[in-house]
Amino acid sequence: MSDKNSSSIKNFLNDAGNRALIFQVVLLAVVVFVGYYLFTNLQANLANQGISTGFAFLNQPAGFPVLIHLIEYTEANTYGRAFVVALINTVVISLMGIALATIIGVVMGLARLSNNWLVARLATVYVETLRNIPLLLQMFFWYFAVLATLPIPKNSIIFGDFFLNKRGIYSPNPITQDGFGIVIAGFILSIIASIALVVWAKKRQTRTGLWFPAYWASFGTIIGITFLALVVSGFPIEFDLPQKSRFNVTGGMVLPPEFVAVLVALSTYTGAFIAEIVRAGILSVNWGQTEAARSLGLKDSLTQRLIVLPQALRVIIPPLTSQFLNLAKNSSLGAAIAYPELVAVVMGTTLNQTGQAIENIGLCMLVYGTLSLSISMFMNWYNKKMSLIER
Amino acid sequence: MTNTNMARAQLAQGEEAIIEFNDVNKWYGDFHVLKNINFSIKKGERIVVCGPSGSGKSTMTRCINRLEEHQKGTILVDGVEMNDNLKNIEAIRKDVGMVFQHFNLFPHLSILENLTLAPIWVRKMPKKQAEEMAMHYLERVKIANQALKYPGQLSGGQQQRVAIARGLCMQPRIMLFDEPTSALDPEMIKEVLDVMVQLAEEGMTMVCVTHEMGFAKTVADRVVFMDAGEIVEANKPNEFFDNPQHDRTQMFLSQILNH
Amino acid sequence: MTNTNMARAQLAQGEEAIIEFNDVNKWYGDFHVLKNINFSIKKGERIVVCGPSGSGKSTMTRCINRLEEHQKGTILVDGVEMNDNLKNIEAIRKDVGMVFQHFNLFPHLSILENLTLAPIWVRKMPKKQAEEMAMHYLERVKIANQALKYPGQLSGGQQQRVAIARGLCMQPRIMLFDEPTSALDPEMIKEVLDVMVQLAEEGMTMVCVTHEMGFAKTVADRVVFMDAGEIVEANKPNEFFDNPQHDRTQMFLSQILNH
Amino acid sequence: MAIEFKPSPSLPPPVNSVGAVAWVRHNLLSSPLNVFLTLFSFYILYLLIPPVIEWGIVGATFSGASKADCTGDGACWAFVGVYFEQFMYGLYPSEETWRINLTLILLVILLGTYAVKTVNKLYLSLVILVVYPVIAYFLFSGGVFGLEVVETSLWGGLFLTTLLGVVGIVASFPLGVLLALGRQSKMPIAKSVCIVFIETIRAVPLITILFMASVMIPLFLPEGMNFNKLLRVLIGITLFSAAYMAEVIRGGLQAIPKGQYEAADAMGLTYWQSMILVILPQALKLVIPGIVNTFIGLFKDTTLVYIVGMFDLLGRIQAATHDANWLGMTIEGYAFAGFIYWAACFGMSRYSMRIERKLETGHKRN
Amino acid sequence: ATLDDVKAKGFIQCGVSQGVPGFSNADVNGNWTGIDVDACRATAAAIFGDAQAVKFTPLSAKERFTALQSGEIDMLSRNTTWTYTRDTSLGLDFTAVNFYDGQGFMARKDLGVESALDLDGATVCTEQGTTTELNMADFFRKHKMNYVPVIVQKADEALAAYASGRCDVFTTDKSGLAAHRSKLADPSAHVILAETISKEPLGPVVRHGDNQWKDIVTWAMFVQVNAEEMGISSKNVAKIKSESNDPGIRRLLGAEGNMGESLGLGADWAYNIIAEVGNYGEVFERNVGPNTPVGLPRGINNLWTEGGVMYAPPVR
Ligand SMILES: Nc1ncnc2c1ncn2[C@@H]1O[C@H](COP(=O)(O)OP(=O)(O)OP(=O)(O)O)[C@@H](O)[C@H]1O
Ligand SMILES: Nc1ncnc2c1ncn2[C@@H]1O[C@H](COP(=O)(O)OP(=O)(O)OP(=O)(O)O)[C@@H](O)[C@H]1O
Ligand SMILES: [Mg+2]
Ligand SMILES: [Mg+2]
Repeated sequence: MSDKNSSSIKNFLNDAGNRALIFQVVLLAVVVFVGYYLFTNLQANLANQGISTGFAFLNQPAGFPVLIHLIEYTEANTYGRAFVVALINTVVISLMGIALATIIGVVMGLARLSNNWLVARLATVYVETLRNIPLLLQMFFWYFAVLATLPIPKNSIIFGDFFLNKRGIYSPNPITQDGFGIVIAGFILSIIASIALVVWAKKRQTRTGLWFPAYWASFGTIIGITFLALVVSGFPIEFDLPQKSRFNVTGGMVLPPEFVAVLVALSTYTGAFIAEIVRAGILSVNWGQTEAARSLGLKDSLTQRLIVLPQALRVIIPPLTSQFLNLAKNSSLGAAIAYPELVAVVMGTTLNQTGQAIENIGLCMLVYGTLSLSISMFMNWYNKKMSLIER
Repeated sequence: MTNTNMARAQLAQGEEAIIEFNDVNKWYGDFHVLKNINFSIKKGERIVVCGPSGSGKSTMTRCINRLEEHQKGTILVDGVEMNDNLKNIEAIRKDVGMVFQHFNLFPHLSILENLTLAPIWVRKMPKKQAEEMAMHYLERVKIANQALKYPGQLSGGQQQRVAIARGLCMQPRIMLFDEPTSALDPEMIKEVLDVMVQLAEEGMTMVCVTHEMGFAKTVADRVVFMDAGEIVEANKPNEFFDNPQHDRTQMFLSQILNH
Repeated sequence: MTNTNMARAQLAQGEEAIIEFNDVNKWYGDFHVLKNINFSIKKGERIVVCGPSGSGKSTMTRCINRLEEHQKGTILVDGVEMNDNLKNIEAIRKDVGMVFQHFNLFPHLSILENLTLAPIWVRKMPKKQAEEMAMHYLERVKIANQALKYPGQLSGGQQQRVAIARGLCMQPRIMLFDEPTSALDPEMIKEVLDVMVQLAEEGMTMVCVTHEMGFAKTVADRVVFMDAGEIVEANKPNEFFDNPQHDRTQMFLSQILNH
Repeated sequence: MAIEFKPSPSLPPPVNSVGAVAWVRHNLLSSPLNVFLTLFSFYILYLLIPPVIEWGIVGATFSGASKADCTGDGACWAFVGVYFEQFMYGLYPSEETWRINLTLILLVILLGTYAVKTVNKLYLSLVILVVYPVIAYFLFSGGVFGLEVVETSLWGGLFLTTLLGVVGIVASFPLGVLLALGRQSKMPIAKSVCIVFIETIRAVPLITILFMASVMIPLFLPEGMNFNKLLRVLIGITLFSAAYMAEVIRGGLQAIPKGQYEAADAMGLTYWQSMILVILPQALKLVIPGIVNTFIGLFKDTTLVYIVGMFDLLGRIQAATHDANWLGMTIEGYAFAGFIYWAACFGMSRYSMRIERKLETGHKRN
Repeated sequence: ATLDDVKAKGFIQCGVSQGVPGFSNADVNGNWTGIDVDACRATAAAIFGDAQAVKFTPLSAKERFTALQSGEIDMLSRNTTWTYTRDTSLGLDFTAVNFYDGQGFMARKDLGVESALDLDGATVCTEQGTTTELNMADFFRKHKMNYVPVIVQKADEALAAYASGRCDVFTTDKSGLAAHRSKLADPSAHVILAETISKEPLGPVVRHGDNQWKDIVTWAMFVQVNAEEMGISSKNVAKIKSESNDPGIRRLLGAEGNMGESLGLGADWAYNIIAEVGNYGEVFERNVGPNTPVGLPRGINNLWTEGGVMYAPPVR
């Protein structure tokens, strides 16, 4: 519908749509201008001072070591590879932290609701203490407290081929030999078998009404068949055993204390937040639901599993997502206790050697942005799935 | 005759009692909510419980399937004593269906799943058979066509009927109703009462807390009137309405019938 | 005579039309919610709108003060066309009071503040004067003594009366009521209708969506019946009730009067 | 003929259902699992509590002027005693610290006047939000009324921590409101700008933002143009918490029923009038707990400024542990820092719970 | 230009470390001292005739270069090693060397290590973002030795990790090793190994492209070395200025001509440096010399005439 007097500017300005349009155009112009202004200044400043730009440095040798690398890495590798190593470290600690924090959070959240007074109180103390102390301090605590209580390598605590000392937990490192293919085949077979088992169990329930502990059974199947394959192929694995050497334990696989401390700090800290979310979620499920389930004769464990938790999840998931994001971002504090994650390697060492702040910080932000986005996309998908079932 | 004596008299008459309250007392903290309840219900009997708000009607009903614990006296359901023994409680709960005032349907499950949940998990019934049975009861309450919807998509009256069907799916020997119509509008009340009347006519043991006096008059074998945690009066409906023994009952009836 | 023609006939009669719908069409997405509405309301007229749920009554009413936008046709209120022009909309909203079904009182403001908000900020009235006027209208609806309470502290009927007073405080020339009594219990319905009848008697232009047929009979100049986004019939109350032209209207009336 | 009904007297519950015995039975020993959990909990308490008490209280030294005064059996709190002033005020000249104290007292007095019924709350809020910060600024930095100038680089300790936290939250608040409104708006460009801003900021760690603020901003400005580092860090923190605040406030806005918007529209209020008079007061009230949570998070996060070379409480404590006379006091220092942060955050979270409870009744009343 | 900015501000903004005793460290009252601090003070004395006209920005190793690049600070004097890459690609210029250092190792005595070449398989703690990290890597690679690097964000936490037994050795510049050792609970239980595995010429840094400013910072340092060589100290500088007949000395102290002009400074720029800050020997003795807690021998940092490598171009 056009206004008959739209020729007059006043009318034009009074039109709601036009006003919004003008405002938005101005806003866009401001944003673009500010962006352009900053960018040109940056270019001028960088050129003035002869600071190198671009990502060419990623192909140059890094020259520094990285303590924890899940892919092959030596000082002779490039900055690019160091970046990937750090990226993997960040992703690994984030995902493991998320898994562990979720477990801790759920356990503590349930503990806070326990009808054992003492347990509930202890869980409250746990939550209130860890939530209210800066994470950095907690990282220091875990790192230095872990180190303080462990023995020096000479006096390692030894369980068979496992060593525990200030340098970490050492375990045998499996190295595959010829014939390992059989084991892999056996493993795949066992997975197929266990899927079949689950399907069969479901069918049988539909026919006879009897439940079969299919998940435990398939777990057993997988272990059993794989083990059988191992025996048949004559154990085609050799273990690189850790051994005491002059300073350290060498060989084997090692879990360094930095990793343990960061993981523990991140997951206990975030776990405290998750505990509160879980508690609120469970409390949000009407008590009537529990009563109804009970009066149908469901056991308390089944009541929780079939009735309360599925409903609580709806309330839990959105804030849980934020906590996951926080955990991923907080992993950047690992730099303070020698965990070589992204901030340590890229914003720390690489930036210091190349002096290219813009590129390095840009890389970091990009990674964190992508990681956050992936986590929230996954959680949104999961959330949608849960709410679809409901309605 | 004190109330207690009178109630006991009822007990003496009962043969084949399926529910027995013996000197049951219950406290919430310091608050004495059930006082010396002595009462027994015969197999197939239909009991309507009424009384002012807060008199302990819900509490008494919920003691029957031990949603509440009592602290003194004994409750026997089908000859089994209700105590801390989990096995007993589970066994009894299988035999006792309950319909709540607020339905308490499981919102995350479809109507059919709401109904088959207990038969499959508790009675270990084959899924197929459970579903057939569920459809049977849904037809009984005339909403078989809604089986695949979710509770949030049904009207109040429909939901309440699902709740009744859910209770029936356990094929219980006793049904407990706690004010099953008070959250509904008049039209829906009628729907639900119709279903209950039908059930009653089939001879199921029923305990029903309600203030629908029409229902009480039509189907109840006995009407129990409670106040302040005690059973004040329990009698056949016509006796109860026409000739209440206690002044308390009279007062209550005058209020409720004038409404 | 088709509905459209008939409604147009009404338009032809009107002199001094204060609200005019010309071929108004509105869609929600793909859903055609108002279809070719042609209708005009004279100054001082009192219109009751009724019709089945979802027929577009609220939508039509809300188009009058442009809480909803229409996509085709023109709506003239007091000679001003309702379009994107903000000045026009603001001007019209000053002249049109609205009372919502759910009251929509501002819970964080006291009753008095609820009433004076618009006069002070929109009409730029001195606070003192606004308060005097507010008290005047509160007296009109007989709750002047509640002026300093908060909405949450009033009963439903009282809240609805505050909502009416709030609408009046703008001293509007037109009042819109969207099912002002449907959230209330019978006792409160009476309170609110009494107030509305009084207002009607003072000659304010009123558009009222309601199913209170008693009210329609007593005060309406015309009754409009809508279905599926169309005006099916619009007529004087006695004609409308005693001699409905359309079979759709007849069916609807039979339902509503039997209830 | 009717029998009179006298309710039987209420009896006290049986002993085994109330009192200590029942409490223990019910709360600690109600099932085998519970018995196990109880014993396990006692064991954990046994492991934790005695050593902490032994170290922190029994064996600790509370006063002294040097490390030699500490017995070494437990914590050496004398260290905290000697450095207390630095921990509180940083390097702020000690003869000038009265200025910080005065500012604080002034705030307490101003907040106290909220309780006085006759005071106009609106004007008081204006004074606190507009006049007070100006006064505080001049008191802190000096340079007027003969007050000695105190460089911001000397500001530190708990004072700096609090300053960062308070300014961050107060300044981020209006920005958060704008962002939240923008994100809710129907204008596509405005909306996308807000979303991009909020989501970008929320996706990156605070450290990177602080790093940008503390050392990189000048690269983006024309040569020679620069401003105070503290100010830049404050801007970084403000932008960071504004993004979080915006999401909290958006939650509140979404919780307001549509009818409120419509009623405001129907009365002829303009967009800003209806926001300020009707919607925001309700929305903000709803999200006070969320706002307090953001504040707690921010307060803890300010520890990160130590990574960019500012000496907040934690930074000062770390610096103090470098003192050649007090080497080896790291644990005491960190324990002290932990305690201060814990006390502040715990206090805030309790306070927010109280507000929550108070509002709950308020909500029902309204 | 930086000089104009600095003159306009009235002080120099100088980036220093967050606390390395003897190099730059703030005491309880916030007064900064140390060799690196004195480099800034000398520059200030040259420009303003006031060694106090400096403001200090404590920086971590990570931020230091970015802070200088961005103009956050006017000069960086933070025991920073002069290396090829840093000089050429960071947009920075090194000026002069105020301390010749070299990287070394510290190990627990009971480990029985005598030489750095015994360290095969050792775990090594160090601070992140420094040349130390790289030298360490080069050293172990060169000698084909294995090692485990524990690289901590800040020196203090690195030392704490070493102290708690996480590492066998701690590595950093030798000047720092002594200071760090003194922080340990039982300093005598640790040895500093004899080897020096790298060259670490430390000195002030300025932004690339402002040659006048670079000259000022450079020559402020050279003046101090020349003064020591000529036997001029803060104690006798006034006397020498009025009494000396040596034309070289007279030119330097501004008693004759105006040497400062070409730097954009006053005639008494060098005089002020020596009077307020002292000659290089004084600076060394005052901050890190054998009589200070840091207790470093003069060693390689002695004048070339005394067997060291301190050699400054002549002022003429
Ligand atoms: N969990 C509880 N703790 C303490 N008191 C309770 C609890 N549950 C119920 N009560 C009290 O016990 C009394 C009886 O409650 P009950 O629900 O049995 O009453 P009712 O007869 O069902 O009333 P209504 O008709 O209102 O449902 C009431 O006074 C109630 O306040
Ligand atoms: N925002 C919307 N988006 C899409 N469809 C809508 C929207 N609002 C209303 N509708 C649909 O438009 C139709 C008319 O709605 P309206 O509220 O005007 O009906 P009504 O006559 O007032 O009904 P009732 O008596 O139930 O209030 C309904 O079918 C409704 O589902
Ligand atoms: Mg009840
Ligand atoms: Mg409507």
